[in-house]
Amino acid sequence: MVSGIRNFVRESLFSSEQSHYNGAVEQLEALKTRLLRELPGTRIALVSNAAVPSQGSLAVPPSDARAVARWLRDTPDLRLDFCSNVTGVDWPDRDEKVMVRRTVDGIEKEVTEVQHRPGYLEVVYHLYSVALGGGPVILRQRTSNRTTDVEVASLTPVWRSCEFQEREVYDLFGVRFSDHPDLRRILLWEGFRDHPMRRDYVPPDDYEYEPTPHDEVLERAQRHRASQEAPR
Amino acid sequence: MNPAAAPRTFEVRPSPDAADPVHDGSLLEVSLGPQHPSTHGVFRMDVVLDGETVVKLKPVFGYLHRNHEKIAENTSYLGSMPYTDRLDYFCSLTSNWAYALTVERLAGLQVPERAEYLRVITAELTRLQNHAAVCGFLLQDMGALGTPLMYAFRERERILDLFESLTGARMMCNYMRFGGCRCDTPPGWLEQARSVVTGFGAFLDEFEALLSSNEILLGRTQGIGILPRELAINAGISGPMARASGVAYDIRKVDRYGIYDQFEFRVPLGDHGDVFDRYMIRALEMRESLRILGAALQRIPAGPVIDPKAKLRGFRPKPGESYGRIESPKGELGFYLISDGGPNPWRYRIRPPSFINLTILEDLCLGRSVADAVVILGSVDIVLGEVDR
Amino acid sequence: MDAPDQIFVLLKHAVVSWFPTPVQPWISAVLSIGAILAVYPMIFALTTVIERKALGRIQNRPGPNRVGPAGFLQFAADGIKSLTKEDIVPRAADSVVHFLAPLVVVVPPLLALAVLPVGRNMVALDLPETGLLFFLMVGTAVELGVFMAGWSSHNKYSLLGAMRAIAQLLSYELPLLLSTVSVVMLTGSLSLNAIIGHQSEVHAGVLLGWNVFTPWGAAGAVLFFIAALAEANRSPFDLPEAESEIVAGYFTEYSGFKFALFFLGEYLGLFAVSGLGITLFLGGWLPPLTVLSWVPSWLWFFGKLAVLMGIFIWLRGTLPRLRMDQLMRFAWQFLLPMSLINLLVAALWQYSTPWPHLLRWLPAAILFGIPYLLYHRAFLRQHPPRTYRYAS
Amino acid sequence: MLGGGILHGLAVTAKNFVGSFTDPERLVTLGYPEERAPAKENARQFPFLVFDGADPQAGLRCVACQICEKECPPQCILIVKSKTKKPDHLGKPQFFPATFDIDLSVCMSCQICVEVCPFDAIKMDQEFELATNDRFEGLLRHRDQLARPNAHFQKLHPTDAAAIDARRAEELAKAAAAATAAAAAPRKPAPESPPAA
Repeated sequence: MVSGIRNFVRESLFSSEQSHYNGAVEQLEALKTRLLRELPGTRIALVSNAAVPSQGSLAVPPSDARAVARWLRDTPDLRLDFCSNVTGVDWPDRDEKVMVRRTVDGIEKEVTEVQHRPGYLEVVYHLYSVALGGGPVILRQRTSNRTTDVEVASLTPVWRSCEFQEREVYDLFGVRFSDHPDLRRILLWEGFRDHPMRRDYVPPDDYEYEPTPHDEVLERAQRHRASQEAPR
Repeated sequence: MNPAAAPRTFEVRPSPDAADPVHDGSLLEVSLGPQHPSTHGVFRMDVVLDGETVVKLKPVFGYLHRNHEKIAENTSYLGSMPYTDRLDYFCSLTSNWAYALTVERLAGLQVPERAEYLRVITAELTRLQNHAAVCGFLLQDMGALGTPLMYAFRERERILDLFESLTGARMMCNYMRFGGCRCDTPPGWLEQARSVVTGFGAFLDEFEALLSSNEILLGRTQGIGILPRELAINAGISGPMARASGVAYDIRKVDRYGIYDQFEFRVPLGDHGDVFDRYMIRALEMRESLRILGAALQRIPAGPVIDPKAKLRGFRPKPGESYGRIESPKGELGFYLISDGGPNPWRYRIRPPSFINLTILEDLCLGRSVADAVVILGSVDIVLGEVDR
Repeated sequence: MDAPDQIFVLLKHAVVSWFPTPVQPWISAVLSIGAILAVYPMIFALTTVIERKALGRIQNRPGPNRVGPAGFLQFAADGIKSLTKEDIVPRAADSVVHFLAPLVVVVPPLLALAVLPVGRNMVALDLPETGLLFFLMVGTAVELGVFMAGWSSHNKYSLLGAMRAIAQLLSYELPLLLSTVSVVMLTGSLSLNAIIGHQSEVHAGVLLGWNVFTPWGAAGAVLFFIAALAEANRSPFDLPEAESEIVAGYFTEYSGFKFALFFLGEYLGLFAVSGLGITLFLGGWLPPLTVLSWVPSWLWFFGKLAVLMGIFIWLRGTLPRLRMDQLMRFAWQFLLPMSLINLLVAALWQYSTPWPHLLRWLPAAILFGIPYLLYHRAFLRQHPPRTYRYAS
Repeated sequence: MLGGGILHGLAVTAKNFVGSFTDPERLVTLGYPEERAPAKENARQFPFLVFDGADPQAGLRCVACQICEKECPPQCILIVKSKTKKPDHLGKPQFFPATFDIDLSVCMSCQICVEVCPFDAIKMDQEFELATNDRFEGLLRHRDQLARPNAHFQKLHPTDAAAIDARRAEELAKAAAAATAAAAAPRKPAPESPPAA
């Protein structure tokens, strides 16, 4: 039944003739060069995507994000007027093994070295064009670290659809959006301390004690109960 | 003029000073919800009223928040499938499909043709029952005492019966798998589906006779909650709501995911973008779904329903990310997955259509009465399982 | 012949005659009051069950079918439940007013029901000069109770509900009154018995002269019943208690038996205003055809009431609710002008007695037809038929 | 005409009112405890453990491999493996669950345990009336409460059960054939036969 099986990767998602952008790697490269030409001074990096090559993305620093976004929205042959999805990703600090060329004892050779990669928070925007039927162009904004500098530019002034989604990213990841009209928590309540979608989030153990077949949950609940009862 | 260019500003919480109109009693602040008969669950609208006119409305939600995304990041890819049922609990099969589609794209899996047909059939049946129920709920919010809702539920029951005999559950179907569907149709299921689809046309005629020309309905819905086309696009509104505003954007047509390119169907568009258009677009979409279903039930081929190479356990896609979206009955339902090569997704994100469609709720309701606000909310078609996640 | 018709009257006379003459008027009054207090709440209980069952059938479900034979004892279960439920008075509420409001809602409809003739010689309180006036005056008092409930509850939904209720009840008083005026004009009496007597003349040997068989009567009846629906807060005019908007309106903060009293008051009001409609337009306890006069008169009255209830239930099962501004516009821009026109039609009818029958109907048809067409055009201008296009 | 739409609607409701007395297609309600919807073969409610033969202890198919425990999305299964072994239907010694608990208040009836089970040991029951006064112990089902005979499974899911029974019979036949072949072959020192659990 091979004939009946269809390949999803082959199908490049956009078959509209009008589409000026279909996400192919070369097109993303071209888009990047064009952006650099049209908006001089912006810093744009290409982020490739191994799994789905047609969904590579452009990393934009927060200072340039809004200009790039406006340009993408208003350029007549792109018209990315539909910001479909906004989300955060947490990349914690990690130690990575990398191969580096080093001169060891006078001989240059490849050695494995552990490098510390500082973590960052990332906000990803998926842009489509309703007018021309192209997409997705994926924009990424990154913060420089996860603790002190967590501010990126809000794209709500460009696309209204970011309003709630950026609030959600703020709520769950703790990314602050500059110039967001109404940056409040949206799913959790005001006064909630942490940002639960961060990878290092520790869930509270103050839930109701209930017997459960899983010992660790039970133990945690019992520990919590004991800690509550101890001072009294 | 781009409507989003000038960001709106409003205070988080007005301080109780004498100049505050809410404080001095000239305005009335009412919290519609979370326990309110017509907020479709545990939704809350913080409304400031001048008489009965809404002068400020802030949607408040999260009462059903369970951080589904976090749960999914700690479960295997397969383990998240039953959780997607619980997002939009009216349309579990489309949620299944969106998730399966994204994972298939991430892992480069293939879907047999029969499974594609089954996906189209179940998704369109889901659309039928969702739209019927939503039109019923809309009328319920308008005070029609449940009669249209009960008629819609009568038909919905038949579709849910189909789901039960196919997937084993009426609402939490958990039917799709990466690379196909979980099981094939039981004997006689396709005939039963055909008869349900045939009967549904008669139901639609009756439903429209009951309502579509009703003067009270026209008066209550026409010109209410007008969403301009530009704002709809800019605010990311999708699905029937966007199409009622004249946005010709149907992902079944744009992305042609699955095998939708093999079916003849039209995309109805509204010109006014008001509540009535949203209602009528849903009614018309049901008719188009019936066409798709008729063709799919006729043409469905024999064959396997799941890619034999697809693995159920120990599923580890290679590192990378993928964004997949489908046209769910509520709008664009997207899943965004980042894999780090492990058994659990590194990032699992849902783009919930009804959450994003709520962005413009305040814009639609300002200057209208409470009664309209309730009806407008009903026409947005939210399911709190999906909004709050 | 008269026995079944007059059975209750005779029964009452028999009972009264057992007592010494000085107390006889008192006994008579007590019996009449007792009958009203027993019969109408009983009808209310039955109506609630039948309404729920009928609505169920309209909605393709069986309705209550568990308590008693075919579910007909559901009202008893509901009654016991509301009696045993905790009566919650909000701390912020004005407790005295909160307590009085349900009583103020229940008593006026009972008073109004007292003046309605339910059969030949069967009227608890015969007011020969002022029957109709008394009825309308008493009926207005309900508004006070509704407002008391909404205000004293100290709840925003209640307040909104009370605001809506006052606006609605006051607005619909006017068309209600004006449509009764045409009857009074042509009968020349405010006595309800006189009005019924006026309708008893026989046309063409068989048909009785119900007011509804005349152009002004038919139009008046339609206007009257629309206004009556609004006065009784029935769907599609149930805005003061619009569940999907303001939870339960003015009785949001009522529970237990007080809630049941509101419910009772509402239905009694509906019976009263329907009874008045029957008296004014549908010939009261008169049969429609002379050959049917063997059926007891009180059966006619209650039969007509049952038919009206059925229509109200049917409407309730079909129609969505109006919005407040539409409700107001409907009262002031449609019902009020139409009932004024109806007065004119009634006057023309009165002064065209010598004309041939068909010619008498003509001015009425014109006078109603033209404004109706104008309204129709205005509606079409506001809500033109829509067509939908499809994406290419 | 103005009002025509309302009259249209009234006609529809009248039709439904009459239809709900005359047309069974319209009155779809079932009076639940007395009338029940016909059970669908695929319907799933909560899991149970299948055992062969008459003894729920000896015939239990589960070998305590703990795959379902690991795959269960809401983590409602708790399995403790036995220290000893017992023979399975082919006579091969296997572990068995000393404890097998399913917390039905957590279970979401997703059937993933059934799909991942390589031994056809856990299946979905169609019992749904689980109301109890005790939300903790009452909804925590232990191994012996979960065990149901194969006949029960055959009754609920005849198609699946027939396929599984055929496969198991085939396996048994193959094992028997292999055993006779082994018996015919020259004798090797046989391992100690494992003690039954």
